[in-house]
Amino acid sequence: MTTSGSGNPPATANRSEKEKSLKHLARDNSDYVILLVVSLFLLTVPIWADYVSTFIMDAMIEAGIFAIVVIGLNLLFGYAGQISLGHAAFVGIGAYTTALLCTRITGFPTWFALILGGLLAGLIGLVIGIPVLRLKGHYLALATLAFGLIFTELLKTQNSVSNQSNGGIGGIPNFSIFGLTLKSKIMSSTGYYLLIWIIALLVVLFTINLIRSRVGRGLRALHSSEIAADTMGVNTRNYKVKVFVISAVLAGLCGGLWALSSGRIEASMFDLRYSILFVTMVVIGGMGNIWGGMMGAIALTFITKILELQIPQWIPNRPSWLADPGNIAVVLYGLLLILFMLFLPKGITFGLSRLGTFSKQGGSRVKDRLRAIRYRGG
Amino acid sequence: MFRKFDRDQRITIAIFAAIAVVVLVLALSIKKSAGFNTILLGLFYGCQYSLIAMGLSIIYSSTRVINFAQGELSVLGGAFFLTFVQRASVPMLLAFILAVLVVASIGALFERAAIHPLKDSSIITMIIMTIGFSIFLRGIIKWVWGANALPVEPFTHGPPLHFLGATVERQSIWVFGFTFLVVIAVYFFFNRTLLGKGMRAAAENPDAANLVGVSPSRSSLIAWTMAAALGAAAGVMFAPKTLVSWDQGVWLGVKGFSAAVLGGLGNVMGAVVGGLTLGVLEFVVLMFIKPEYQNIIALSVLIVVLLLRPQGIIGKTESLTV
Amino acid sequence: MFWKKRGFKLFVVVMVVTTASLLLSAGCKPKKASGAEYKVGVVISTTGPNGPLGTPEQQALTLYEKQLNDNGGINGRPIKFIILDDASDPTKASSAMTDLVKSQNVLAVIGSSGTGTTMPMVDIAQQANVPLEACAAGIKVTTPTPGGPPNKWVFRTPPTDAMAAEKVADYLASGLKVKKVAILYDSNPFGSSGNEVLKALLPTKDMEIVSDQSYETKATDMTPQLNNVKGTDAQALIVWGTNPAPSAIAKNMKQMGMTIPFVGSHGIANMTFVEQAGDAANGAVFPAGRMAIPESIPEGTEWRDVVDKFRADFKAEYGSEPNTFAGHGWDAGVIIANALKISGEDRSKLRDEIENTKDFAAVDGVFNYSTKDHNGLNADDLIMVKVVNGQWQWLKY
Amino acid sequence: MADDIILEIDNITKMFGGLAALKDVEFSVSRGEIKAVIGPNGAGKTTLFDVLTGVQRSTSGRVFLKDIDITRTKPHRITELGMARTFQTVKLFEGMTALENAMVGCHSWTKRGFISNGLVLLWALAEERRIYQHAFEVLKDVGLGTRAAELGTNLPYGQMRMLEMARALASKPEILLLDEPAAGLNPYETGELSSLLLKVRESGVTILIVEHDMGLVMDISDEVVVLDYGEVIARGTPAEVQNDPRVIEAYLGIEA
Repeated sequence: MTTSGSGNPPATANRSEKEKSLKHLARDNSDYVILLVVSLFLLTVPIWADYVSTFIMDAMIEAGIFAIVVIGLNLLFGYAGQISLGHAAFVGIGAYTTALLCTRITGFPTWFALILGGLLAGLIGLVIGIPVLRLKGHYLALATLAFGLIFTELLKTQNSVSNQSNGGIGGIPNFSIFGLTLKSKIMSSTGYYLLIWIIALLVVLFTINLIRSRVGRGLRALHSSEIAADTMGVNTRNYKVKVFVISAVLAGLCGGLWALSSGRIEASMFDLRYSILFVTMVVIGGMGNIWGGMMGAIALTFITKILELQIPQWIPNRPSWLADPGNIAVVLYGLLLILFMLFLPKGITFGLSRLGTFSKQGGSRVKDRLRAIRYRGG
Repeated sequence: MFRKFDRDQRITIAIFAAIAVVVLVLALSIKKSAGFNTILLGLFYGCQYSLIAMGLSIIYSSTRVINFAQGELSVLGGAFFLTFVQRASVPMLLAFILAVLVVASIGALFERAAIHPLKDSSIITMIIMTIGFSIFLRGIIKWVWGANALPVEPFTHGPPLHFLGATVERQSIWVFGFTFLVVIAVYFFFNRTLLGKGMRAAAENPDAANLVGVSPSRSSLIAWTMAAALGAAAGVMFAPKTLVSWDQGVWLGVKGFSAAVLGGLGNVMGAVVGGLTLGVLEFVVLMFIKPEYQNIIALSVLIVVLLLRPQGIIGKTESLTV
Repeated sequence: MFWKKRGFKLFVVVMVVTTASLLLSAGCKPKKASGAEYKVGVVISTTGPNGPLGTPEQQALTLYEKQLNDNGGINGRPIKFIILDDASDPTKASSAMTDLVKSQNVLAVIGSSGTGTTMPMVDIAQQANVPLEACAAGIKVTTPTPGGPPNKWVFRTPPTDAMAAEKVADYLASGLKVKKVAILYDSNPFGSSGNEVLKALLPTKDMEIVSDQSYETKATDMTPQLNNVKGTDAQALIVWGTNPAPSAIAKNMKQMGMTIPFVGSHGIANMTFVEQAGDAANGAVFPAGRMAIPESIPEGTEWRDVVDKFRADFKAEYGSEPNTFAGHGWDAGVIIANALKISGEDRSKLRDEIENTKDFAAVDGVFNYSTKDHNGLNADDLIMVKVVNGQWQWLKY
Repeated sequence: MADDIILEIDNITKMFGGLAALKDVEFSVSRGEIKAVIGPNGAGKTTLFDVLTGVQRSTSGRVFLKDIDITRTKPHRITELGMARTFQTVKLFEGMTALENAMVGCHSWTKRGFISNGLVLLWALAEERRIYQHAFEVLKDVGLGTRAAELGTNLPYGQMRMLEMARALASKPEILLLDEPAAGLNPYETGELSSLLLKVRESGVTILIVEHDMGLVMDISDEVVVLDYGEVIARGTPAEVQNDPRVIEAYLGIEA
């Protein structure tokens, strides 16, 4: 947890230092500072990115879209300790709601469609969540998995809605608000980049607030021991459902943005592969780490893009084993998931953020790992 | 496994059996021989689901882990069989055994490398672990065996057999026979052999594990090896029918989950019942509703059973949801 | 003093990761088109479900690039195909084309292999004003609204689904002379759109559809559906889908001793079908480009010469006969190169030149693009092919 | 008399499969007293606590807290009604500091939800401040003021127990259920504990305590209930209970 629990002052220190450390403990604003710096940094990207490579902006747009859903999932996995293997479906619900509203009803305000998409996803999240979250662990995983698969299967069969037989729903208008309309991604990435990352950063802000608050503590408590949390007055059922709904809303939002920015949606954009990709992003970014979702989304999007789009351009005629670089990404992710679970269960964000301190606290790497493994005993 | 059901179970089984009978009678009466044919087909694929589900249940009962890579292990079995037969032109039976052995050892390896070290970590960790394994295998299979579906020779050639107006491929005779043998063998293992009984006892009561002389570590290793072997066997037997393709694993796994949950996760013999049921159900749906809805139905079954009766049709009533 | 805290380290991490990725991507900074080579983007499905289509297309294009550049290229300037794989995934196709158009600023784009993957590329072509030479058969690719005007920037080399359906219908009517047919179609986009076309078309040739069933794309046994067909008095079975399912259907029919003709779609016009179905494939009939059977093309015509040369070269290069998909890829390359000769490095000029392609003999047929027609071919450029002991034969009727 | 009864246990029976962990347990706790429940291991003491706090459901019988029937009430609701507990096996929240652990305890009397906290609305901030201050006060009370910044799970065992108590106290309970608070404490710590308990009682909190440490029980409790095999076999002042033959018999061989 980056919120607090970090600095452990030596037990021998004197009282006044304690008080200081407590102040720091209660109002540790480092996260806000990082958020500020990161935001400023991200805002500068459009200025220089295209001089390095135009692919950066497009990758960042995708990363931003995914970041939104992954941050939500991180709340669910990392803080509430509940798993979902079907969140791509909520992305889909958001996307189709937005797309249908904007294409079937001419002149429907896109920003409103976006919000409605998020809300509908949340509503369905509530309906699904109430019964399903009664289940635990594997049963929950299976139920959400099935839910996600059913969604895509339905899309394939319900042609009247999804228009699958003609390549999905096309001609989705670009995002527009207060009379100003964004240029389509292909013409200029900047518009969507800003829109998406502003939303993503607001979502991060929201999560930071949440995690540092009473609610955040409740969630972490419930993750650690459901019975203890409940007897301490945390309404665990209620909390689980609420987090599930929030993650669904964020997923819906992400879907809406994806639909608007790509102009065309079809079923395969919301199938199991993406649900799994999101899980991978959460895990590699760092479960239960505010920055994990964002980091995971950015890192994996770039790895994928570089392997799928850039390698083939750098090396036009490749040896047979490198014929399909996109597949290497798949193998890599599988391997990473296993290795991270074994050695870095808290994800890169945690791992990297600790690198600096390893030298100081000798062998703390090992200790951390042991502790981490013990923690996951819960 | 089976034996003395409590009242609740008997009722469920009765209802369940009743529905089954009605459906079958319906199918047979409406579609006559075609109906019979369809049901045979359902049972045929049911065998595949059963074998996969058995693997899942064995692993679950002894390690409380769901192996999301079970489908991929199965595909891997088919792929190795294909290679042995076509590239190395090994005789069929030998190739079969080799493929199963190779995959079984892969399963064992994974258990030692990844599952054993984290045996007492959270469920999320385990789920992600096996998901990672499945992704990894999928990628490897695509890498090595390519992206196209590869045809495989059936065990024995020759025209299909006909009886009661149904057409039965020779391959399905092999499948039925073999699945039957495997099920018997597994049942025997868990009910007659000391080791198997020990594993069951250990599964039912982990504390008693060491008393019955089967350490959790050992039973976990055996479970994973057996499961991988079962998956591989299924893969090999169905390769001639379904061809071998890297992307089959996902749905195989899903059908396996549905079957296993239907029969009660961790209930090995229940998995067989679940698998056959699911197979028949799918084809009844195909016959009476619409082929596209096969998968949707299979999944809905999974969800409904999870919510209403997580312990499965013939499982004992115990609250898994707390 | 936040820099004392983990937070600051995290920030550093963010920076590190981003800069790292930048350094990585810096490698792909496009060499500003030195004027040396004409860049043409290629996005096709060399892997995934459409792999069997995309792979020969890629082979053909690589071959053409080599040949053209060995013979002095276009007006002395070499052509460069930047080939990307979309893995039969529309999202990947979209981002691949975006990247080609933006960072490589290619003059034109070829692809993709399937309709699903091509649709998003059509959107991009229309928005970014980049000529797109599609290798997909879906009618919607060039004609968004039935009977309406074609997409300004989109052309195609393969015969359309509609043409294939037309050919099949024609064969059933005048070839087999049947009155009652059964349809068995894949529930995926290819199959369901094909089914729609057929349902509209067949009655016009006074044929009755006695059974119209779908199957799940991944299904490996269609006995139940076939049993229903058996129950009817259908005189022929139309199977509209892509491999491997049709091969399973062929196998089932053989097992069930069904003797009515198996009429497939152009989606199985490659050897994969024969490999997968084995001897069950024998007797199957399906539409294919004439290049598949050179004899079907009149001797001495320019078209015949092109085809013969192409087949020879392809066999020399890859040791295997090219299938129709190889032809689609090749023609896309040829047509663009041909237009480039005149247009030079200007996307809209290039588009106009492609549209001006008239009586141009390529592998798939003699292309005639016009402002109204971006398909270039017609149903007569197709023939019906019959599988006779594992080999394709021209089915004259 | 009835009006200052805070907790009333009415014929509680709890069956596990065939055997009864609790049989017709019936007693009441009146406001401001310290009542001890003792009994040999497996007498059903912890089960009783689980039933009282809603962690487990009784097979039959009812429980009243301040004359409200809480037999079927959810644990968190019971805590809100003013009954908090500690656990026999320490259940501190992993990865949380001592202070945060105590702050979780404040859940029962705070109410700001996801939205207001996510948007840091003013009232949410105000509430956070209240939580922080109260939790820190409670920590000081149990003598952990200087340890507030440490991970709860890193504290020495004795202090973990104290922290659990602090966490329970932070919920401003009217009655506190302590499950073997002295287990694993050294004599000195036990002494501190008993004085702390008395202090808590002074502050008007009723205490129901399950304890093995007879010394502690005898020192602080006003009344003792003896459980054996899930049945109340004796009740009364410590002195009375000590000389009750059945109690001695029950303890013989177990803790002679």
